[in-house]
Amino acid sequence: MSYQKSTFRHPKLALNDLGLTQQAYEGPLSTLCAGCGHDSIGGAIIQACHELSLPPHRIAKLSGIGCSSKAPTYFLNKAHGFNSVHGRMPSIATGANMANRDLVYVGMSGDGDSAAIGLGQFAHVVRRRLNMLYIVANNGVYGLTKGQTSATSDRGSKSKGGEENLLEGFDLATMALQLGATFVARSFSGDREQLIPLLKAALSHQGFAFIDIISPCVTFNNHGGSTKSYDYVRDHVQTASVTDFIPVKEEIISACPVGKTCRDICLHDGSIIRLQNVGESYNPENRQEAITAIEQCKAEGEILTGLLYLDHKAEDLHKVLETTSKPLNTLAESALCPGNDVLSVINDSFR
Amino acid sequence: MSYQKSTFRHPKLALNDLGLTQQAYEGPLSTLCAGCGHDSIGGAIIQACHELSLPPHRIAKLSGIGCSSKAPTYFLNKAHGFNSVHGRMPSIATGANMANRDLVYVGMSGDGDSAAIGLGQFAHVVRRRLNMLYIVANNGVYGLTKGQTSATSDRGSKSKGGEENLLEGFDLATMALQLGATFVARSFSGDREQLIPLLKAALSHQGFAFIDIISPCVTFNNHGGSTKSYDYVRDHVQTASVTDFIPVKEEIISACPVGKTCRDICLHDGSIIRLQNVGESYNPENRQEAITAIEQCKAEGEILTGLLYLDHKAEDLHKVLETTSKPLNTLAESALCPGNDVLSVINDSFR
Amino acid sequence: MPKIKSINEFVIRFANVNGTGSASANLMFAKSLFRMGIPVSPRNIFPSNIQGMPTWYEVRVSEKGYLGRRGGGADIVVAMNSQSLPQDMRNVLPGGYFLYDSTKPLDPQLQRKDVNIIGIPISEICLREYEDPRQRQLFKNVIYVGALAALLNIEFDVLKSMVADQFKGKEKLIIPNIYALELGHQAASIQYDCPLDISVKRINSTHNHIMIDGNTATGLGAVYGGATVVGWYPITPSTSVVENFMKYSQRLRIDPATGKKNYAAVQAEDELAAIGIAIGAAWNGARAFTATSGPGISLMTEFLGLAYFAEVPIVLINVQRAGPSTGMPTRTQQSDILACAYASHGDTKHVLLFPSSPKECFDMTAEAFDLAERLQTPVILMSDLELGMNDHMSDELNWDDSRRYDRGKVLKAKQLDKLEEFGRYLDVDNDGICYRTYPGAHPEIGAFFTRGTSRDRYAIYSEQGDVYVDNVDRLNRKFKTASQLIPAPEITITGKTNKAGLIYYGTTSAAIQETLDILEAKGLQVDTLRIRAFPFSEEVEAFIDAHEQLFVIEQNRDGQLRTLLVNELEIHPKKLIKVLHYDGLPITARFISTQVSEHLQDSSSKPSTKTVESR
Amino acid sequence: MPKIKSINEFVIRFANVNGTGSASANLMFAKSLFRMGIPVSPRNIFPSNIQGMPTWYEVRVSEKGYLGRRGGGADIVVAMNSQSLPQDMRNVLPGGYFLYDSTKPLDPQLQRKDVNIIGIPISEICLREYEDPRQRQLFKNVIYVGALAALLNIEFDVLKSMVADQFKGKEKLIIPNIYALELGHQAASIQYDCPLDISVKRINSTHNHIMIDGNTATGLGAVYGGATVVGWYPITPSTSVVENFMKYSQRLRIDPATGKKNYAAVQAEDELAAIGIAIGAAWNGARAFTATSGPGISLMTEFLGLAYFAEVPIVLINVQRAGPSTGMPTRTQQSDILACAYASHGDTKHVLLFPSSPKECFDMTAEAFDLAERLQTPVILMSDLELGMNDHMSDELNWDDSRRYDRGKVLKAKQLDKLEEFGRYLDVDNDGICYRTYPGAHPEIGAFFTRGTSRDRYAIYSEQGDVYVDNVDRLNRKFKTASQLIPAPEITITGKTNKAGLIYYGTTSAAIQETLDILEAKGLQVDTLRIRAFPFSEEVEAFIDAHEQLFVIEQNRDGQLRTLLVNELEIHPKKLIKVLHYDGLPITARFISTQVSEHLQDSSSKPSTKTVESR
Ligand SMILES: Cc1ncc(C[n+]2csc(CCOP(=O)(O)OP(=O)(O)O)c2C)c(N)n1
Ligand SMILES: Cc1ncc(C[n+]2csc(CCOP(=O)(O)OP(=O)(O)O)c2C)c(N)n1
Ligand code: SF4
Ligand code: SF4
Ligand SMILES: [Mg+2]
Ligand SMILES: [Mg+2]
Repeated sequence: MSYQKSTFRHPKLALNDLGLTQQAYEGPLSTLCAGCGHDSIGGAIIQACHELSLPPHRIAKLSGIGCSSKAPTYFLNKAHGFNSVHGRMPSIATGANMANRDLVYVGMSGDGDSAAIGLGQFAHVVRRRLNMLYIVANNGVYGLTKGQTSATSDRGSKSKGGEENLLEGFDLATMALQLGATFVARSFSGDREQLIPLLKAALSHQGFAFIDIISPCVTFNNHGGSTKSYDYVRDHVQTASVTDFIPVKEEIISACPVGKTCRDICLHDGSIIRLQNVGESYNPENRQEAITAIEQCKAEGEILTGLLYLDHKAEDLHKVLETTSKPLNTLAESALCPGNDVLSVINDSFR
Repeated sequence: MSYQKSTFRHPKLALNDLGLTQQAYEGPLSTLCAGCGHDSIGGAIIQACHELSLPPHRIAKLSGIGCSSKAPTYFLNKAHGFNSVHGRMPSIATGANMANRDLVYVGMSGDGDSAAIGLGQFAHVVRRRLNMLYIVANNGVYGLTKGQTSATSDRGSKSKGGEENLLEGFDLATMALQLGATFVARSFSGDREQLIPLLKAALSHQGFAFIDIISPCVTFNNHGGSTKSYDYVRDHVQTASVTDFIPVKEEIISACPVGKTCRDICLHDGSIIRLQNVGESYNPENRQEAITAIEQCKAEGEILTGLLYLDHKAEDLHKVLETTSKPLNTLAESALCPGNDVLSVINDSFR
Repeated sequence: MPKIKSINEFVIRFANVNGTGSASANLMFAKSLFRMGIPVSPRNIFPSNIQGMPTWYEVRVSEKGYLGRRGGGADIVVAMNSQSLPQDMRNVLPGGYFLYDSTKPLDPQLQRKDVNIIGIPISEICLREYEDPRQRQLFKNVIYVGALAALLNIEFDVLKSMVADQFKGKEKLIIPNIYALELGHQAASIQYDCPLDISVKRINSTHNHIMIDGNTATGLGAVYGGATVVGWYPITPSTSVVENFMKYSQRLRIDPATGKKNYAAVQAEDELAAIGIAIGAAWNGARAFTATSGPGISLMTEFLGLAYFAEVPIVLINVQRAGPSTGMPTRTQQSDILACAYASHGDTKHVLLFPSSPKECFDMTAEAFDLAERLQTPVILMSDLELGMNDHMSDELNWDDSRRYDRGKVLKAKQLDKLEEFGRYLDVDNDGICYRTYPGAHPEIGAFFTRGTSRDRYAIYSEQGDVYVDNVDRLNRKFKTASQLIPAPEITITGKTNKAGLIYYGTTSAAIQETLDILEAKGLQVDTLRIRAFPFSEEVEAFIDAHEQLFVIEQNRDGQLRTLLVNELEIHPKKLIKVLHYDGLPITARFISTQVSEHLQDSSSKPSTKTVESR
Repeated sequence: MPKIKSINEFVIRFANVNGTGSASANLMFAKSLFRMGIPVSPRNIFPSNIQGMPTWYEVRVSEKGYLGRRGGGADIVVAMNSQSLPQDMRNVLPGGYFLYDSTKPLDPQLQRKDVNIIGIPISEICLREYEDPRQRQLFKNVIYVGALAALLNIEFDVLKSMVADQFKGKEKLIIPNIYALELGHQAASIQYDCPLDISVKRINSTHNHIMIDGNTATGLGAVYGGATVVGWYPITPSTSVVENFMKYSQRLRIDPATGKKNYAAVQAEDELAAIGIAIGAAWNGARAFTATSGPGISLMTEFLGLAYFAEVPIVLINVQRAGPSTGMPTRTQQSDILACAYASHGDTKHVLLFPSSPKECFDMTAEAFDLAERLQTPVILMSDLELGMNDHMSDELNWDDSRRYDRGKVLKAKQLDKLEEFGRYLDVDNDGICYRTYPGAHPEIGAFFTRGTSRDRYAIYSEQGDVYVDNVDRLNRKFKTASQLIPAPEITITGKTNKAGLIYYGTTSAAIQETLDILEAKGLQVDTLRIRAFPFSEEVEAFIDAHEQLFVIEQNRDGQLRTLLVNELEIHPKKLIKVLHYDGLPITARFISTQVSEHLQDSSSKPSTKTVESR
């Protein structure tokens, strides 16, 4: 697996194809609580981007408001970032992507940010099929405002004060599936081995990629009774399929382990997502089955993680809108302004 | 079926249990376009409320902005109405219901109002399990602003100008199901026979009831190529189950027609929803199956209508919040104000 | 029976049912006069509803060039809506004309002795001539235009050319339409002595002008101004701004090699997303805008604050409508001035532009992009329904091909290469405006975090009081700079030693010349100041200082621009007399002149030298 | 070595790491002085972050009752955060004290000659005394409080009683906490000559007072004011308003028969929904409110316009924070004045209340419900972070049991029975306020459609200009009525023939007595006007008229209340001098007096009679 490979290579010092060490992908010291899941996600993003050899300055980091939305400050220091307003990252991402289709867009949001105030924007950016990676660092609470229950909190989960949540929790992965996302995964901030290849695959996906990452809040939602604590998640995680991401240039050496079935999905650029089924066979190319599998797992009190769905023939909004292949922000005045001769013809149509 | 029965009784003149004619449930002349589906829905609501003998003034009509949201002006003249702002009816309904749990809340919205600007509020009122009937008069366009494509417009449907919609349409019934609605139906404004018993059942349901009613816009979305035109819908409608609503006081005389299977679901107050399956047996008490059935139908280019899901043991928000059974707006000052003695004890806790 | 006599100086009002296709016939009427060289100003007074409700179309014909709404009744009423007949009859001025469909006799109760009734059996003609019920309905409108051609002496050739132009591409429709015009013409000619005492005559006063609505001009301004990204959500009366941007972009912004689009128009899920899209795009170096009205402005409030504080250059088109909340969505007002100038919580201020004609909609929209990028802040174009949705006689649009977009202070890779240190919020030039970079510009230098929180000069998050003050004081400095860059006011000085001045903006302009003439007739001279932007430039202050008494004419209840003047220029409020019109219809010269002259005559002893027609 | 000498008059500042439990120890310190009868004002200066960042807690101790922030350095710094040591050392005034954890020696570079260093080996003591690392961390805080008790002469019994009260219900914790206090006390007593030259002494100046934060008082005010429905969304610094409402309601609003709740608190998905819930509930006859801050206000803008225009009585609590956009969420300002007064597009105005103490938060919140229902319009309570989140010495809360809620003009079934005709917007009493009905009240009469569109007096939709004007003019009449019902300003007149006045509001109040004393010492007398509400009542106008020069003291950059004064009362702006403080920390008497005296001394020749301590 990519992650393991990197470990062998001493990732912090190893140079990637761009000749950059992992440090080139890091950010300043985090001000999040020690042990916060969000920082692990940040770490995984750093490693994934490094391993993919993405030029750091060609990434744009976008977020809303919350501890999770602060997290992008602490990775990819050479990338521009936009910490916008609460729940509205998707519209910022849409505009940014329209302006320059050539950057890689990483949106990082929280469960409050995306499932409460931002639910409408979340649903509509999925519908618009924006080419981006949308991460929700899902801790079931509002961290930054000190621990109120969020809309992704599971029914029956207990707050730090001991109150039981009596409302159904929103499952953002299911919603994304329902609304037409072309890459949907769930993971756990504590499981780097699973997370990093998923991030790499998602970053390589040309279309809307969503990862719901359970990311425990050590300060407000890591107690017994919470279904988003480290312990609970570790104990209840199920894996749909183990994923390995093989970049286009790498030789396919990681043979399928004995006794397991493997399946390769080829992405647009020739890189490959290798799926290794666990237990029952899971087909991540069937949307409806994915939803059913999530629901079934949930009914058994388990959390289904891994790559849940992938449509590798995804189209993105630029395709729908038929925009030119050049980034709009690079178009010269001559391509934009029709000039006065045209205007006099237009004048004539108004006489 | 109720609707037919009423016809025999000359519904406009017949007195209901309250001694009211149907006129007591009507409103002023509509200013919507002649033939607009929304007016048929209004007509069906009038008849359903009359047949249920709901006291008209004990109903509250709530809406957002749009032709659909104007429609409540034209029915139930004796009910208070609140035509609020675009997409925010659900929060108004929540507050209203919290203030007085004893009224019957009918929310009427449009697809623009609920699936675009109001999607977040829609999802969250479902999650909150508000005891109300939420109707979306779904025409796939923004009627009042003259015909822009809405988010429920089906992929491939053509606008009046001939442009094809390339984005996936939101299915609000599926979303409602997913998010935990306890009564979900779909119908067609042109099918009063189906609609009226559904409305009666929904009005009797103690919990969140959602009906997505396809309601053609004759002015902007009734052309060939539209999947929300009268013709298209008539040709592509599939019925999950034919529903009859039998109020608690009525003798159960409508026997199951020969050759059909029937199933009775008893509501909290003893009234009965009688389901008559059409073709394959359909079980409207299984959420996941309902979603699958909708999707299957859609895959075949058909529209599944009828009662899609019912949880007759629904709980509502008052239950969750453990509010008193008396309407909060009737509580006397003595029940609300703890008085000065208590305040001096409180003062002491701050020394 | 009195008869109004007038050539080229009257008001005609069409009463129709909406959704019946009358709009294009009425426009054909107005435009044919325009093509005869006569200044006209048509106004559509329509309901917030799609079909079946009363709607009016009022055309002011004025050789003198008085193109503001006249107010009062109409000289001619074309009463095609049986629902509104009584009201329409009341609307005719004594001595005026009432044209109705005489297929059904006129209710005797409606008759008025002082009105000339003209009955043309329009429905009957249609019933006779057409089989198809749709045609019967549609051609009714053309027939009354034909009748008016005879009655008012409109050149028939002009009408025919109008039809030919209107149906370019659908040539089959030309003959039937001309035939319908002829039917009306004939019917009127046979029954009545044509022309009437009110009529039109070719002159030469529309040369170098076009008839265009403000929203079309605004949409074109965005195309010419180089906008590439628009996020939008439909709302009356702003919708057609974006529709026109898209329409012209589809023609003028196609990459010739690939046929792909050199722009992206995203229909958002609501106004919050619409402005978010514009902000995201502008942050990323594209020229981006959104357009909205009333409720949309309120919903954009939070994001406007972000754009102000994070210094993202967007253009917001506000086509104002009437009233708080949903109000009267199909009526006009200038009542979002305060809401826009100070939009959002905290100490926030925005740059506003006030166009008064379609030409200015075009120019100012294009300029708004320059200003926004130069100032790195939102610029809001304050149009209104009257300007945006009605056709106006306007100067031709014009683009100086030698002009270049001002993209403001942006450091590109090469410049960054030479830089020792980059600080996003360093006020290098001491004008409050700092240097920005586009995402992805340079691998090593120039990246920063854009945020709505307080931050230091290097864009690093900060909760230090002095850092905060430093930043917001610089934003104030930038606002000062803005007052030097924005369009200058338009000032006219009569030269007489007059101490009074009129201050106005936007669509009030259409009524000003007429106002001045009425006042002049009363022996009153006033200077004028047309404000074209906020913050106010020094000229505005100087004008106010130079006058003793100023009338601030606005189309809102609360005197919102006056609040800005008083507050930002430290002017004694008592010096600024409110002249406020806010019933949702455009302001009239009659209203303004009455208000102003009452004040001036109260405070002056000069007797009036002439009387004013009060028609 | 100079030593500051003072009894009961000093500032002590605690430097901690947030998330380490220091807040309750610091509060224990402050409250123990309060219990000794000494006026104190603690202020928490915390980051927008949960754990691990520097946070400060500053306590002003003032026998004179100067409870505004003093500004400048501190007399004593308790430096418990190794990250911020240099900054904390700089903060000590010459002759002041620096208490640190001497387990690790102080970096010699940090040493200052003019500061008295007090080292207590706190970590060492903890290491010795406790096994559990969590205890080691927690008791550190208690130990320094114990040390301070010795150093400053705090009565140990008072501290013990504090501990007992704090752990009521968790009695097991009492002994260990007292033990920790003793550890600190002992360590200090052994090492240092106690008490220091700075110390405290029991007096009797806190009688009949409580120590409470504004948000708790506001939450209680909503309980006492009869609120039954709250829609809310968390945002700093308003969150604890609703938390307190819920906390007290859980105790005081339980139906005794069933154990069910006589209130409903709905955590909404965002601020738009939160205020929508309040509006829906208020429409339906419940007293309802919401609470928010900065960005939430912006998001509520559209709904505020609806509530104004549809005339729905809601209460909105705005606990203001600093800056535009996200700004500085954990700092204080008074910068939403304009955003709230004129919130929403169109001609919209809102009633504002300005509390200045917890007691007033309680009173005004309860009164806000009366006002909202009487006026049928939103009432916005303009609190701020300084008031809302800090504990203040406040008059006791008090409720007059004979008082009755004013539910305003509501027609119940019986009254409707007698009515011939019901018109929702008939201004029967000519005060702009009409009679409403609750949904479901009567089977036949009184039902109407509430809407944000223009409508006639019978609530019927209308697009008529005169109907619109009639309605919005009535709303203006209502606003006039409001100015007579709202809380009167607080005025003090020195009686001397002084022509200057200070105008202030909200939390600026805490600094006023001290300001006056400083000015007095300089020979300057001024009258004062504390504004308590908007629209302004006649007294406000009269006060301004009666003075030549007025200082409007505000905690924002743009002089927002001054804008309202100038605009609504037609006052010459030049008469109102801006005194603006906006760095996010509470305003100080030093700042105000410096600004005011500079102005006054410029314009007067009177020499100052005394010098002011400038410490
Ligand atoms: C408009 C607005 N409302 C409320 C807030 C306050 N607020 C800040 S973060 C947050 C919730 C964050 O929750 P989540 O997105 O789950 O992020 P987490 O801190 O849990 O990572 C809220 C409500 C805000 N900043 N803006
Ligand atoms: C905040 C806001 N944005 C936009 C509008 C303009 N607007 C009025 S109705 C409408 C769409 C209505 O569509 P839908 O809900 O589908 O109703 P329909 O008219 O189709 O029944 C829009 C965008 C508005 N009134 N308020
Ligand atoms: S409060 Fe929770 S979510 Fe926020 S930084 Fe701390 S652990 Fe992470
Ligand atoms: S425009 Fe469409 S939705 Fe609106 S009233 Fe007409 S038919 Fe109905
Ligand atoms: Mg969270
Ligand atoms: Mg619709």
